[in-house]
Amino acid sequence: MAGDNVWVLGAHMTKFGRHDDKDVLDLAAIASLAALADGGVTIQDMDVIGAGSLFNAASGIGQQIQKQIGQTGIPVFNVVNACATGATAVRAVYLSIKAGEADMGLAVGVEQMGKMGLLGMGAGGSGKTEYVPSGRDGRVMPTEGLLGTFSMPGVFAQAGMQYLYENDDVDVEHFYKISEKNHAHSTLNPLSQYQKRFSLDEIKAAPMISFPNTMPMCSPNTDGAAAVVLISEERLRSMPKEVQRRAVKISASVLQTDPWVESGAALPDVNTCTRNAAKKAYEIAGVDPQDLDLVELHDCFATAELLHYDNLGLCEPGGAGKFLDEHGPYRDGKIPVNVSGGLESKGHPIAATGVAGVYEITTHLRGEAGDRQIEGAKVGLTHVIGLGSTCGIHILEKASL
Amino acid sequence: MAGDNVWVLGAHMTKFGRHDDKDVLDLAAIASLAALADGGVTIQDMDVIGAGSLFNAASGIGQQIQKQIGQTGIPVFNVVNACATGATAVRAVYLSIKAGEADMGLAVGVEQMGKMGLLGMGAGGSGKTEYVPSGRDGRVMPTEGLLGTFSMPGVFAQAGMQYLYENDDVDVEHFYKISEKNHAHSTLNPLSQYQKRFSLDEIKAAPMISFPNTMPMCSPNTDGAAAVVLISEERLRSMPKEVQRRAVKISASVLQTDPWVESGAALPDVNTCTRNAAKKAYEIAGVDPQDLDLVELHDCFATAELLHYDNLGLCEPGGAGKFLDEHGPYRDGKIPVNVSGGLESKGHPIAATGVAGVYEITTHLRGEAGDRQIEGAKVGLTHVIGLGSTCGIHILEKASL
Amino acid sequence: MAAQVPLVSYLVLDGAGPYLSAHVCTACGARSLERRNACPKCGSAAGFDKARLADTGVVTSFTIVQRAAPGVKAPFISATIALDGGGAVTANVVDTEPDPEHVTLGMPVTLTTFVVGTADDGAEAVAFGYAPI
Amino acid sequence: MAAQVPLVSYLVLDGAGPYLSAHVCTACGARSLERRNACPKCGSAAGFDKARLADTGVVTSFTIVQRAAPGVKAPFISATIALDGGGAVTANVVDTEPDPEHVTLGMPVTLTTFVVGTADDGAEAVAFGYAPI
Ligand SMILES: [Zn+2]
Ligand SMILES: [Zn+2]
Repeated sequence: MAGDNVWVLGAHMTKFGRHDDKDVLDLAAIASLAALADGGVTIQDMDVIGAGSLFNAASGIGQQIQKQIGQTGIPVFNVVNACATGATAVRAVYLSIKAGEADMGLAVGVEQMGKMGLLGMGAGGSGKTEYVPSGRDGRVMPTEGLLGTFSMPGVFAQAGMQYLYENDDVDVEHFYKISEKNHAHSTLNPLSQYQKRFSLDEIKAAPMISFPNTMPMCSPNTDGAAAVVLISEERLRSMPKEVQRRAVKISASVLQTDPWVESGAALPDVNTCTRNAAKKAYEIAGVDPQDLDLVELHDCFATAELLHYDNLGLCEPGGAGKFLDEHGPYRDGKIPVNVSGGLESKGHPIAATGVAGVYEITTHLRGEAGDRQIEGAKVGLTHVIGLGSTCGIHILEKASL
Repeated sequence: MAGDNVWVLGAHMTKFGRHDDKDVLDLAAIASLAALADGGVTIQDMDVIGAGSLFNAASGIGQQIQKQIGQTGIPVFNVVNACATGATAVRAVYLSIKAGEADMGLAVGVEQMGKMGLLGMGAGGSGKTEYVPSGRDGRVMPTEGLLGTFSMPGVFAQAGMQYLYENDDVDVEHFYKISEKNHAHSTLNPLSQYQKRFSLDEIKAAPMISFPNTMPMCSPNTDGAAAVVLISEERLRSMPKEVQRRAVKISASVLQTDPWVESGAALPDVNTCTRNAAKKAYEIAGVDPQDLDLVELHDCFATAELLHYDNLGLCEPGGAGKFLDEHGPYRDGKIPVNVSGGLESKGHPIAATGVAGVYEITTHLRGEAGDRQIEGAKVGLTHVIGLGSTCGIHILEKASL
Repeated sequence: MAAQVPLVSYLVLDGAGPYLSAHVCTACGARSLERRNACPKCGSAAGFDKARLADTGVVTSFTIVQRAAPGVKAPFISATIALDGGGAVTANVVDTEPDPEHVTLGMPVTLTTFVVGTADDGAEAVAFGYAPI
Repeated sequence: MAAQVPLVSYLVLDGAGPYLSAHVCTACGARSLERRNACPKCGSAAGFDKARLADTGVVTSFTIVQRAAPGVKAPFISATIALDGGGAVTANVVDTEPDPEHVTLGMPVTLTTFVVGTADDGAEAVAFGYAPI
């Protein structure tokens, strides 16, 4: 591996939720300026920007942010990878440092979704009066609802049900428990969009979106931004001691797509890419899953979280239900998962999510997470999945230079 | 600088033009498969993909391409940087190799624009019956045409006219001459969308788009794709001799955005970022502009090309008109510019353009450019500009291992 | 009788149909329902044969969509079916109630077709789904 | 008389208007017409003062748009003006013919305003442009 280690120097996330009085650049600028200030640096110190905003994908969001926080002429990588966009922005900066082209860089993800409909539900459309095949499948009209669903709630519901099909000792009750856990966790996180506890009965009785996921089991539409400043180890050595002390080491930064599996075209495979990314990340970091003090994983829907206990090796193969029953992923359990409240409570501003995961782990490793602090946390992992599919994993460690 | 040198192993571009019988994935797959074959490798050899398609920016074009050419699970960076998107895709792969994370990677840019209107002309809109300020400038209705123009033909026309304002011995006749030159060059390039010579009088008499740019002085809407395979020097050493012989060295790969200038918000500054990127590229490569055997620069409009003679240091400061008058940028001149026909003739499928520039230079350095070959070419430069603004520059060299 | 067109091109209606037809990579045998430029499994661009997939299979995953996109009728059952003899497809489970008592993991199902619209020229669009056996 | 609203917020119509108003960085003095979160020149988030820009300047660049986007009236002259005393803005050159005989590089111009639309409530939207001096 060429180059230097890379560290997180500064980090910030806005409160996730509704920000009707702000535009997408306000959110990005607030997170960016605060992450710079948090690291004790300025935009003039940055050598590169990695930026993402899925719903502004074509717009050059990074250059727009420069015009709000300082237009210094540095390279900008605008990246897109569905729900892994934020993790990809972090990696663009990480790679620039690893390649020796940058000493420091800013990664920022932002989204404003407050007024949008349910996630991933494109308008169906109808009224076609002529049948002309189009696209790779030769469809003569939109197929959503006619040939099953490819909406996000549907796909992740099916992904969860597939786990039930393939494994024993796990049933839909486990999905409700996950949602109960994450909403309970959220009550300690002031940055979370919702900070409200739900009982198991309330979760089951809530409006059904796509069986088995009810409303509180789905991530809401969210406005928000998150930003991190990364720095090379060599450059970090020249920073003041009090800045060094709060820096957090990136022990692994991994991005993997989904390799071919026979059923992958029928149901997007979010498992294999996570397994491959996790394996690689653990190898690079020299970390075992059992070493992890906390995990922020991609619970865009409650059904998804269950899979990833297994995919990330937090439990025995097939043992995700047991891991949950034995209290493993609770904040006082063996490997606390989504102590932020998870995407179900915290919110899921698509491109901000991957950066916010790095923020959350960093904050715990610094011992600055307030009421939700996992005491003595030394190693954390953050995971995102974008359908298509891409998995991004970062392992962070509290370390000394 | 960390890491290894990076080389171009394989390259391909589709014919640019109209491809109504294909979809955007056909074009990308054709270019990608051919670039792999050109390098004597397969998708299984690739460690990373960098992909771009401005008009499919949110769609995860790289993962869609994987499903057409091989879904091997490798990281994908979908990137967006306006007309510099293709160069950014190349750089994402370049950085992955430099960082030691990849031995080989595929960069691909693709666009299908055949049925679209004039470049960068968003619908104006009207019919608002209530005046509510919105956006950063508090506009109460679309301002295009009321407060000048921010259309691409208009912006690049104004950028050219600014050069005339700031320099002596240059006038609008020079813009017509540039278009005449590039269309003449295009007659030798079978991959060019148009291969038709225009006289100066024909160019002047053509329909005016945005003074002084007439129709043949504007890049057309184009379908097309280009792909390159990059490889680390270490890995290249293990390749067969006949493959090594055709490989081309990337002596510099640079991306810069536009630093603040007072007039930058009024008229996007495409000059300073090009000057900064060129300076950095020449330094990294240890190359002087006078060493260049050919240049492919971003003549999205004829007015743009003139500026870049100066910005890229091909002429004395302020001497772009003189450089042209002295026959400098013609294919038999001192520094041939846009011997491919340039974007005015070759076409400008936005995200493909930056990759196609690398293809064009590579093809000349290999001595495989057929009728348009610049004999004995050893060093070439390719340049793109995306409004916003981002400049990407690659310097390539014929070299031995 | 009105002309019938398949909703998607891998549904074959003429001759021995209805059945699903897959593109099978001549190099490695991987099946794809959609058109591909090369093989997503092995990367070969050598080409594809066509193969008829089985009409029967089992439900390996499902959801019941209660809240759908505008213009999409809900509720409906979306399921992924592992076809006997290989291949997988996502489609609606039909001819049963859309509730978790009537659709279950591992349930055997068989191909069926139904009309989903009529064009101005009278052509009928035909979709496929799976019914419990 | 109908209420008037400026086309953009940096056009001031009330009081001593019409004139253009810039946000001036308190740290470095850089001028921006649009709202910014921090200074694009120096990065300071210390804040902005407001400053009135000069009404006069010179044309440093122009184009004559003959083929415009749907809904946009052509031809029109778009020009970038370097304002006396500093600041730059792009706007239409008005009160002259849209041809290269009537608009020239270095031409001195002065601010003018004109109505570009009327809302249902009778409010008039007022744009600015520059006329030859
Ligand atoms: Zn195959
Ligand atoms: Zn300032």
